[in-house]
Amino acid sequence: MSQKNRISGGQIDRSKVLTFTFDGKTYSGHPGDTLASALLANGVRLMGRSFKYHRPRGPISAGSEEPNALVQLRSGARQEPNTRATVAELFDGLDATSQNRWPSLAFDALAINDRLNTFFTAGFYYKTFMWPASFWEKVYEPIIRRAAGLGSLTREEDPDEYDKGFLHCDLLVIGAGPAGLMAALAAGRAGARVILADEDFRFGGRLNAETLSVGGRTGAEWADSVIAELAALPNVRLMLRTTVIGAFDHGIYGAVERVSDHLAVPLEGKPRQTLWRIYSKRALLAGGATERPIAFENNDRPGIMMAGALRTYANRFGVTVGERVAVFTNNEDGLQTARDLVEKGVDVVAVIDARPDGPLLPGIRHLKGAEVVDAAGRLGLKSITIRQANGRTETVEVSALGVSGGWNPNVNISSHHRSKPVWSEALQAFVPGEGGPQGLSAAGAAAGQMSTHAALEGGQKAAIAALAELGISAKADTVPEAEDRPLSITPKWYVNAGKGRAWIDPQNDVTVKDIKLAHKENFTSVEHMKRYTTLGMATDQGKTGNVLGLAIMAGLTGQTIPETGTTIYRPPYTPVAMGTLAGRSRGKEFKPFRLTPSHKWAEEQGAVFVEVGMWLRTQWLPKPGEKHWRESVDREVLATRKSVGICDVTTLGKIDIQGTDAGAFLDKVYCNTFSTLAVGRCRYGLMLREDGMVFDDGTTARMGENEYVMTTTTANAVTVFRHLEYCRQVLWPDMDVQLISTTEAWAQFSVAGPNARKLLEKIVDQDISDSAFPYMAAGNITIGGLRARLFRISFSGELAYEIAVPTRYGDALIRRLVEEGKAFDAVVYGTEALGVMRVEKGHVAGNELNGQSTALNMGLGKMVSKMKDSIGMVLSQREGMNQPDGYRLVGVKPVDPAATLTAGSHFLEKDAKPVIENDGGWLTSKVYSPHLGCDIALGYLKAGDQKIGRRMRAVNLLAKTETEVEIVSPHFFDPEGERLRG
Amino acid sequence: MRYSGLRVIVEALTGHRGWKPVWRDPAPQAHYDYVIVGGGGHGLATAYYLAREFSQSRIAVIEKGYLGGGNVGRNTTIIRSNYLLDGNEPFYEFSLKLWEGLEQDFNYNAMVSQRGIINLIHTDAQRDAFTRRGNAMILNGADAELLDREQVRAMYPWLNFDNARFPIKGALMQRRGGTVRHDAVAWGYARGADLLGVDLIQNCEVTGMRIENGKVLGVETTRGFIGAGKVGVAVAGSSSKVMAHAGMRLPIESHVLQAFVSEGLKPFIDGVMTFGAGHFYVSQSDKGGLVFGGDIDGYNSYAQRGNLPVIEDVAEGGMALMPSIGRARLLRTWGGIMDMSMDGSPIIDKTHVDGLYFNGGWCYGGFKATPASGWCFAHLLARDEPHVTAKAYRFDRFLKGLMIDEKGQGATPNLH
Amino acid sequence: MAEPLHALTALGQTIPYTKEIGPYRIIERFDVALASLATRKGRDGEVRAAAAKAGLPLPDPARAASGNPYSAFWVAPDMWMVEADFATHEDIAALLKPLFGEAASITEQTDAWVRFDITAGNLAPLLERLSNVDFPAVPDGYASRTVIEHIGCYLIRRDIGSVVLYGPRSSAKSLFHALEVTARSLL
Amino acid sequence: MIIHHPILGPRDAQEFVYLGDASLINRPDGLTAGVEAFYDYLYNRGNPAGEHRELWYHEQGDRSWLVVTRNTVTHEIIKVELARDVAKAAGRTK
Repeated sequence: MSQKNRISGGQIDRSKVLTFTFDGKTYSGHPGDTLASALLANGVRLMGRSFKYHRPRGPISAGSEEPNALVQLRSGARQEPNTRATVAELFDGLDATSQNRWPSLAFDALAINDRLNTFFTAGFYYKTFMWPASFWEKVYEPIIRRAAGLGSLTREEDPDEYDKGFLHCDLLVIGAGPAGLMAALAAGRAGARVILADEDFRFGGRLNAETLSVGGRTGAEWADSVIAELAALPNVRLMLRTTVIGAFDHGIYGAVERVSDHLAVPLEGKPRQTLWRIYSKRALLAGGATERPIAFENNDRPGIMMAGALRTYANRFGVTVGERVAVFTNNEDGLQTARDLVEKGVDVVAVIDARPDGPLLPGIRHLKGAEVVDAAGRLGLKSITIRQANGRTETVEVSALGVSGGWNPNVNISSHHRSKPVWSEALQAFVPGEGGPQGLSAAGAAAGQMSTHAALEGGQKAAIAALAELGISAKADTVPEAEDRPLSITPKWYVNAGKGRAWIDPQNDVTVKDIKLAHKENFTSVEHMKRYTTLGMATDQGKTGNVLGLAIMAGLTGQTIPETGTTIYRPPYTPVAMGTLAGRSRGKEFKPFRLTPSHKWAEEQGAVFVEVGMWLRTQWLPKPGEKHWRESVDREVLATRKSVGICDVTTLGKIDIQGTDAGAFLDKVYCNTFSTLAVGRCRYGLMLREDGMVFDDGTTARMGENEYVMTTTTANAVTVFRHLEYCRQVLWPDMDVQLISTTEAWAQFSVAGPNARKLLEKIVDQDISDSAFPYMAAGNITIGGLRARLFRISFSGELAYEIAVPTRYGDALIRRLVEEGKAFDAVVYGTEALGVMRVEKGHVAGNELNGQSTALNMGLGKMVSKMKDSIGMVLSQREGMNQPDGYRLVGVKPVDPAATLTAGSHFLEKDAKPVIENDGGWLTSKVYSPHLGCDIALGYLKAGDQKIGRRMRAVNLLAKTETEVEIVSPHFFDPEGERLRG
Repeated sequence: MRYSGLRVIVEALTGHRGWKPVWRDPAPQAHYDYVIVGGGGHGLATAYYLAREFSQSRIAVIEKGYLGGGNVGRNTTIIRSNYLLDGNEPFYEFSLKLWEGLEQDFNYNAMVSQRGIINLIHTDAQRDAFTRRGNAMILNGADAELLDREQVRAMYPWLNFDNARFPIKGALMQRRGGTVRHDAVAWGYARGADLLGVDLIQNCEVTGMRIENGKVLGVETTRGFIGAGKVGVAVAGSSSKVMAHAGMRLPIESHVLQAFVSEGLKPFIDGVMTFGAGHFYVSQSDKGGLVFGGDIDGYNSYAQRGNLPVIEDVAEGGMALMPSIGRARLLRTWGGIMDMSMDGSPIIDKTHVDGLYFNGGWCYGGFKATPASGWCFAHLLARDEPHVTAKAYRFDRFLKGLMIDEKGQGATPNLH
Repeated sequence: MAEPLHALTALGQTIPYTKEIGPYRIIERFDVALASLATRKGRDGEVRAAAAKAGLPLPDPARAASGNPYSAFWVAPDMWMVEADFATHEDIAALLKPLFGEAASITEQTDAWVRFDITAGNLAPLLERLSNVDFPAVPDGYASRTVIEHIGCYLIRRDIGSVVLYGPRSSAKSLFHALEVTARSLL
Repeated sequence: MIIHHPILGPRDAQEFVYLGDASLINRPDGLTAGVEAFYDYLYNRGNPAGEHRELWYHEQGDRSWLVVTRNTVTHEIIKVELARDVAKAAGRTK
């Protein structure tokens, strides 16, 4: 199809033709086009449907503020809903479809909503759909949900990569229009580190859309020359296609660089987009301004757009939106559109100027004090009805209308810290107010400097001032000459005519009537108006409509516009892809892996791994022929108890604690005593939080007079270390204690079972007989001369040791243990078998150390020494934590050995009803004990210590199952502990 | 005026001339029996139930800004009663039951939508904990189901089942959980209270409290002194500020919680989902926006805005769980100020000042608690004794060691 | 006495791994011994004297300094990480302790870390995507803890084209993966 | 946010872990103070809207605990000190 609306000029490369499709139809355009400009060039004005009434819509802008022309870009896994056609850079093979319509864009069944609009006023849904109650979920809501929404999301994984990064600068310049360019130039020439970011794919801002001259050249040419100079400066970073999305605390800005969106598919290895965290010492908002409409009946017809957009399409893209064009304005800027279009040979049939007086445009029908009262042409503008100053109305055939109600400075980012913008009577617009983000200033149109000259001058001034605060002196160069005409605006918000609807927020279909209804119902504060009518809640966040809406509300309440105020500006400035915010942290890379020293060996054995925090640990090691995990785990347990088993326990936290006060320090952080521990010995330690609840536990060894090695649970390794630093720096700053984590420095294996010593004797160089290395001994040893550590501690209840070597030797050590262990039928066991043995032994672990339990709950109350001050000692004595009928750790066995238990089941007395009043507590951990040949569990039972031997029910209401159980001591296995001393 | 489908039709056909203001804007009177400080969800609900359920009158709600301008209008709209501990679960279940009849009760469609909430399970320990919790819920008369991996897959096949860092192993589901149109809750209670004669006084900030001989006489405000028989404070987010006027230090810190909404999308997620291996929860509004959130920023703040790290953290959780949302766009972020209490649970109690009552410390639970919070606070104000479901929410539980610590984090508000 | 145990690198190899991606060269270092050295309370003078005698520099905060036989970088107030040649100083902690006696706390750290030496003409484009350190602006010899893809590391700038990264040994593969994909995205 | 570390200069607050009110420095002595004193110490907070002295831990940095004086309304940081120095000045020893 020919580009029938393509006219002369523009910054497009006519030497290349790009073909693309929209709703399956093929069109052509040129490099430099957006999807919108290319469609308009092809005579396509209808590009979307509105949210509520499904009204036919075309673009009203040529920028990121676009509320109407939203399309689904690309297809398959890359389908991208709600993409603004006005900023989507055209590429060859681009494939776009319209959205929120069925069956087609031209004929949309749900346009019935438009016919029924009188029922669908603001907030109507709050007043109905209430009867019968059950119908909301079943009937009303599903219909509403199906009708709502805009584009649709694919269910396929996004195939593109996203990246993140950090940048640092003295001055971040947001926006590369005249103000931004002058600012960057001044700062760049002064040698400051500058970042110049612009959301467009071409630097220059409005200069690309205007015919005006700067320094004797066209604006675009001047912009190119400045960019060329900046590009040559090593201290300046130019960031094209980069939107600054928000101002965060202390000069940190978020920016999204669209690295590959202008390509069909990202280049190999390249991200689609990059999220930059920019650390700036100073920042300058030079983001320009956004033109706003004047509301009149049916002002949403495709072909009606901002006057400035009409001009952008003509000047930058060489496109006229229609053959016969009119302009409706209340300010000087609208006239420029008429001039430029005439210059381009477009038939401008009328300029409807709301201002009663002032000079007339030569050679154009320029109607003063006139207004547009209606527009016709459902799928595309056909005609407008004009009411002249004398009241006479006439209908004029046009295919495009440019509307200018004035310009709103883009104050958003300057208000991201919730400072209020201030009203300018001269501009009839809000400009940045006081109390914005520290270090941020504004220049150019964003600051209300509306003429090109003012913007150029303002940008330079602002940069010089910002750098001066940093002690960098930038000098003022002569500002290139440029137009400096006043805006000359007469307020005009909406045309008060007949009964029809005049749109303020086109996407959400908020009309003047809705504002009036909100007022009638007393939703008059701006926030109430916004939330009740949904004004400004669309994907454009009210960039074009908000000020219009609150001005109209001000008119109704009799308040001034500044009294009425604005709603809050929130990040992001324009919507950001979720993938970009997530970067590379997705899939398996969501969080880093931590691998144990035996991981490589275990992988070779076909081990099953389990996530324990960031760690991957061996859960069990299936032997050939084992079909069910239980077979493997039972074997591992039995073999360990029968002879010897080996388990990688490296993940337990290890903290090296040294200093002359190390012992005294441990007495403070543990509720039991360590200063009395003999060198070469270890002891089980219980650590409380200051609120008296159990924080962590582990075995700590005294390796020397002033040297301890603490072990923590895997889960709390980091938080315990943090806590110890807190105690040593904040609570007892004079203690001579030094800390460092050695968790990763040592590969540590548990060797447990009757033959544990025999196995180790084949490996270690020293005598580790019971007399030389008794229960709870700890010390440095060697393995073939290699430094190593040995601890005689047991989690399994067996004669057991933990042996550690520098991590690089861990792989060799497990292989050595397995090799030498063959003589004893040694097994390597995983976390499941570990869990079975610790439950058999009645040791608490994660499920019992739940942060809600006291030492008393765990049956360890006696460990809390009252003879010394330790963290948590005092508050552990509160009455609520010492009730005789409080929870106590118990063991649980099914009365019928064949019956199964479920962790999380609750205790009920024999005939008690399943109601909370009868809740006795719950099963914390459950395992199958191959020794007792049945399920066993630990549990917290109210007054459990007084209920040993009692029969109760373990009830799992989720599965509607229950098991009769016997409450027993938590020490199922070798309660006297003979084995571990063996 | 009573709302109904018929009324909407009649008004539509007669040019919407008949609609009346949803609430009056009365000038404050010199004295009320009850002055409720805080025109948010909890304050408005309190006034509504005081008048409707406890037949009290001469009630005023005073609000420093506009009605519903606090957290009731800035949250992720989730309702549920899937709590673990005895102190909490009966209360939140009471609240859920009130939600279920709320719209018919106050004649306003707040779009209470029980589309179900699932908490995903990623480890065996998590399954054990959720089994304990699910049983506690049922024992308290709530509904709960434990789903296995395949049941979750059947609901949301496009979740990350195949390439997850932390595999989905199942979920705890509460079918009666869901979402509510948050603003409508404030407006519904406001309208209901107004119709019952409650004075709703906006732009009226409390600047002091008049207390003599240990009894509260009223509140000093930016619109003058307002006398009161009883003063009920329900200003979560600003609790410490207001109660300081009564010389109180609270077991509460103010923290910013951000929430997020995407651009409108055709139906994608039917129910509510929380990710158990990252800081992320999500649902989809009737307008089509994905509404999601994560953890608080973590530092004391009254700024009602957050920072980038949490936004990224939440997005990472979202992408890890739902790899297909990469091209959905985040439209808006906002920040609400939460009362983070020392055990993660709220306080509804008398104070040491006669006639001064406090409701706060809601942490993440404030929105879903709105009806029960209002009801229980009204009960306490009218009867001077706690409602049966709120009797654990006392100030002195910290002194006595009776904390209600769902997360087991201890006295670290930013971890609850 | 049993025969000695063989060693594995953090990436699970018997010999250290080197990867070249365009201009970027990532070298896993396996030949450096590490120990932490922390001064005991009030023993700062003794420690500095002993360090000087031992040829062990004690750089200022956020700095690394090389010496012979020992190099060091600052990690915390009154604490440094000491580097030495692994071949001659495998048992580095045992070698250092007699030099400092009770004046310092010394702990072996060699295998707590994986070390990658990364080189290229200019590393700024790579590092600005990985770390919030202002790499082009910090001086040579700058040493700092930094977070790379959720992994806490130590970064030492040799010069604009050369950096040393220490990361937790257990996450060596994840860290290497991050370096690899980022480097590839810059080709 | 950016925290100006007394030793390391400006650092992203992301590297830190937040604890809370710096009054946590003033821990009573467990052998002399009772439950009441510890209760008030651990649970009650000033929680001001304005200047707030608070404890931050440089976990992804040099492991220093800092006392940061920050405005909770504007997030402006007025002062940053090493917690150890503050604690010593407050008379804390061993």
